[in-house]
Amino acid sequence: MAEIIWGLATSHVPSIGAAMDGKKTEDELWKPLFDGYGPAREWMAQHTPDVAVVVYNDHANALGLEMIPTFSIGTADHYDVADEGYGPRQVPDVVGAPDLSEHVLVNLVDEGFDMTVLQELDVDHGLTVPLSVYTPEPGDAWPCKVVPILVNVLQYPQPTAQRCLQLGEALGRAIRSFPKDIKVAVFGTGGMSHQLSGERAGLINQEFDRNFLEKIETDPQSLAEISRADYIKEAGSEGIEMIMWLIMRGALGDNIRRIHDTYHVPASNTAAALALFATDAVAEEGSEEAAA
Amino acid sequence: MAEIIWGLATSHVPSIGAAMDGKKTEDELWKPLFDGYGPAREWMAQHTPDVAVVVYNDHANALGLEMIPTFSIGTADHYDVADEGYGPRQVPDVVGAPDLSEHVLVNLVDEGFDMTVLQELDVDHGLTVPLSVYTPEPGDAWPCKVVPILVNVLQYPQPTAQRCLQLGEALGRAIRSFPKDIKVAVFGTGGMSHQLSGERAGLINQEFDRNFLEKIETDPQSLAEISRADYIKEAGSEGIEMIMWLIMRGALGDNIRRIHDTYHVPASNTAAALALFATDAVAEEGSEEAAA
Amino acid sequence: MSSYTPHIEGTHVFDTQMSNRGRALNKMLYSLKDPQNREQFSADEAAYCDKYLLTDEQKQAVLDRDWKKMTDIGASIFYVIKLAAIDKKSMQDLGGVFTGMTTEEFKAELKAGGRKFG
Amino acid sequence: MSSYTPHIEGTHVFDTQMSNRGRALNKMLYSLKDPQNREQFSADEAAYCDKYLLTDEQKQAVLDRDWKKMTDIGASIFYVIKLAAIDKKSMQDLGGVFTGMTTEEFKAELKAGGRKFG
Ligand SMILES: [Fe+3]
Ligand SMILES: [Fe+3]
Repeated sequence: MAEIIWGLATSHVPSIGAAMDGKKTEDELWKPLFDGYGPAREWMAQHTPDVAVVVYNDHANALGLEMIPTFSIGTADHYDVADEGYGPRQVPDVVGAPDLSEHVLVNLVDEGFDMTVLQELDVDHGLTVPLSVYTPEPGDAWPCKVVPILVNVLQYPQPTAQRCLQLGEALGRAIRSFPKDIKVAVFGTGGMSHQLSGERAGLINQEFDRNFLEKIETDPQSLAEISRADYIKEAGSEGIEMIMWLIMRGALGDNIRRIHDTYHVPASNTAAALALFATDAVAEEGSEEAAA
Repeated sequence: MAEIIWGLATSHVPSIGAAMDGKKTEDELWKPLFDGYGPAREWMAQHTPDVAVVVYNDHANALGLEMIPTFSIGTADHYDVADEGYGPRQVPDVVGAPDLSEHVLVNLVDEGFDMTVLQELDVDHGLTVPLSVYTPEPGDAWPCKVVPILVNVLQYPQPTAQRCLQLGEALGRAIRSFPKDIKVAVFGTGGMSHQLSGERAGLINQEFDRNFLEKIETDPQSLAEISRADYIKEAGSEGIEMIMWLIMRGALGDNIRRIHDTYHVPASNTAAALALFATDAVAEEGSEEAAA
Repeated sequence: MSSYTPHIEGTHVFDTQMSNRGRALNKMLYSLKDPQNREQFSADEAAYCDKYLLTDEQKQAVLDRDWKKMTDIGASIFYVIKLAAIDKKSMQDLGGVFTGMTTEEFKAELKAGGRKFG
Repeated sequence: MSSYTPHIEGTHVFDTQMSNRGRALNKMLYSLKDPQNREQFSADEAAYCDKYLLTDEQKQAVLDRDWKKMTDIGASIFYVIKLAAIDKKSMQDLGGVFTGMTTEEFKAELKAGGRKFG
């Protein structure tokens, strides 16, 4: 059976990708953020998944406003990198895992999640930046296949935070029941606090972010109880993206441990963070399991 | 507050529309079906809703296969009639009820239904034929506004029948909490048994249909427990459309009464039926309430 | 327990795998809802199929009007109907093809109460 | 109790009503993800807006690069960004416009830990 080995929560700001693509990661503005990624990247490089399930949102690059799904899942074997207005990012195209996609889809629909099925999808920075956070130098190909899961965070009403956590729990059950011995990582992307337009543009709420960063490990239910209005009020109109971390968190299960985290202000107009959690499928270093 | 006054279950076969558009309703082949509609049409003409919530599926006229939502809802103020390959049906365009759409959408998402929002939608025979069944001669305009709710019945996995019934129950709660004094009718469309392709093409299962026609009033839960595989096996690969009746049924509530029904074979390649139910918001004729 | 696509003798159950397989074909068929596309298609069917990147197998099935083949290789029946409309073929004509009957025989079976199985 | 769109001072909450209102405008902005469309737009902005059936108000806001106006009348910020990209304007440039600061002032506030409210 498949197992989930780790979960990565990470911002997906386009400028993080641009900084890597433009070799600016040693610049004064960016160095603290990328230095903060170091320990997580090292650990992940030791624990490589076969498939990454990446929970993200599209930013007007693949889905128009004619049709806005609450939750959708890609079932294709290949996803092109989107042109976001400047030409596509120069990163490898994304290889899908249609067998796992189908398995997850059927299980989620059976459990009463009303998924939208995407047979075609151009993936934007919401998905490729987190892959770059995991693997800064992919060469010709990303090191794993990808199942994209998309969430409506752009148009009110977004799914409730509670529903996101529930989707994550069902996603965890679905992945673990996949009848192939593969290792899966789950990415929850977006956040942290930020607001792009309006008079409150530039909003950062470090207190809210720090609490979220802690509770995402220890008490996700408390975050699931925050209303949409409060996410928007406290974390900004785009900070509500953080509800996507709850899907990742739900999938990991109860027994997780924090490998590393980092928090940085600002990345472009947003607070940026990373938090990496190992599941109990991965033995603790130096533990008996690890020695076995 | 809004109230739901009746629910109409009806087949939406294109040829029923074509028979009306082509003035063939008195032909030997069609007369029994249209005669069967008579008493229901008379009753509905006495009980006219302000808005019809029409649960149906698109048939490759508005939604491509790139993106298949399980459940979607139109939020527009206007829906054009689709060109299904022969030019659009010569019937009025459909006027939306965006205020009710938004109210229903927010309530359903709050309750954990993962709706897809359609800001634009060309409506096909799945929606316009049921409107014609209700109002054969609309003149320049349909007699009510419309909120379209679309269901994926074309691509496996369809929502489970149980989930459809649950959606209907939530839909009923949502409509009844709408803070305007309007009357609403709910249409459940599609069916009955039929299969269009494969060696079993032409399948009709009258026993299954008759049981469904009875239980949709008296025991919808028994129909909600039928698996997708059994719907397809018993009612045909397209007969699974009947799960959409359960959404209508769920919305009506517990206390309903059957005004009329009719069953006819064949309409094109399908068994066709109509069943009309009044809710307890409509007084029984001759009852004290009616006299009040 | 998940419920993967059921296999039911004599029945197509269109699922994500079929949808992936029939992608270009369904996309071409879907385009025929536009009257201008219908004209373009009729003017040069092969060129139209090429424009939509149909595989040789898909293209041949379209040019041959091999209705059964189309549904076997991933076309959704609701997409196939758009091509039948261009040929002025009815659903009963297709039903005859799928079941190895003439249209009249197929219609007669429907009129007699439909075809029974199981 | 349903949770209709919250009203939060200084914040756009993009909802179905805004989406309906900004429909033509967002559709035009979305089209700019295609490089050929970007060229066409730049060659004749007004004609391009007309092709997408923009209202006079929407068109004027685009031609004037009135970023605040666009977001006030139903453009989603993620759609507006596509136009900013053509002008080589950064998110910080827009942030400055929205808050009545220069880009440098806006950047400085972010660098100092972001803007605080409530
Ligand atoms: Fe984002
Ligand atoms: Fe149908």
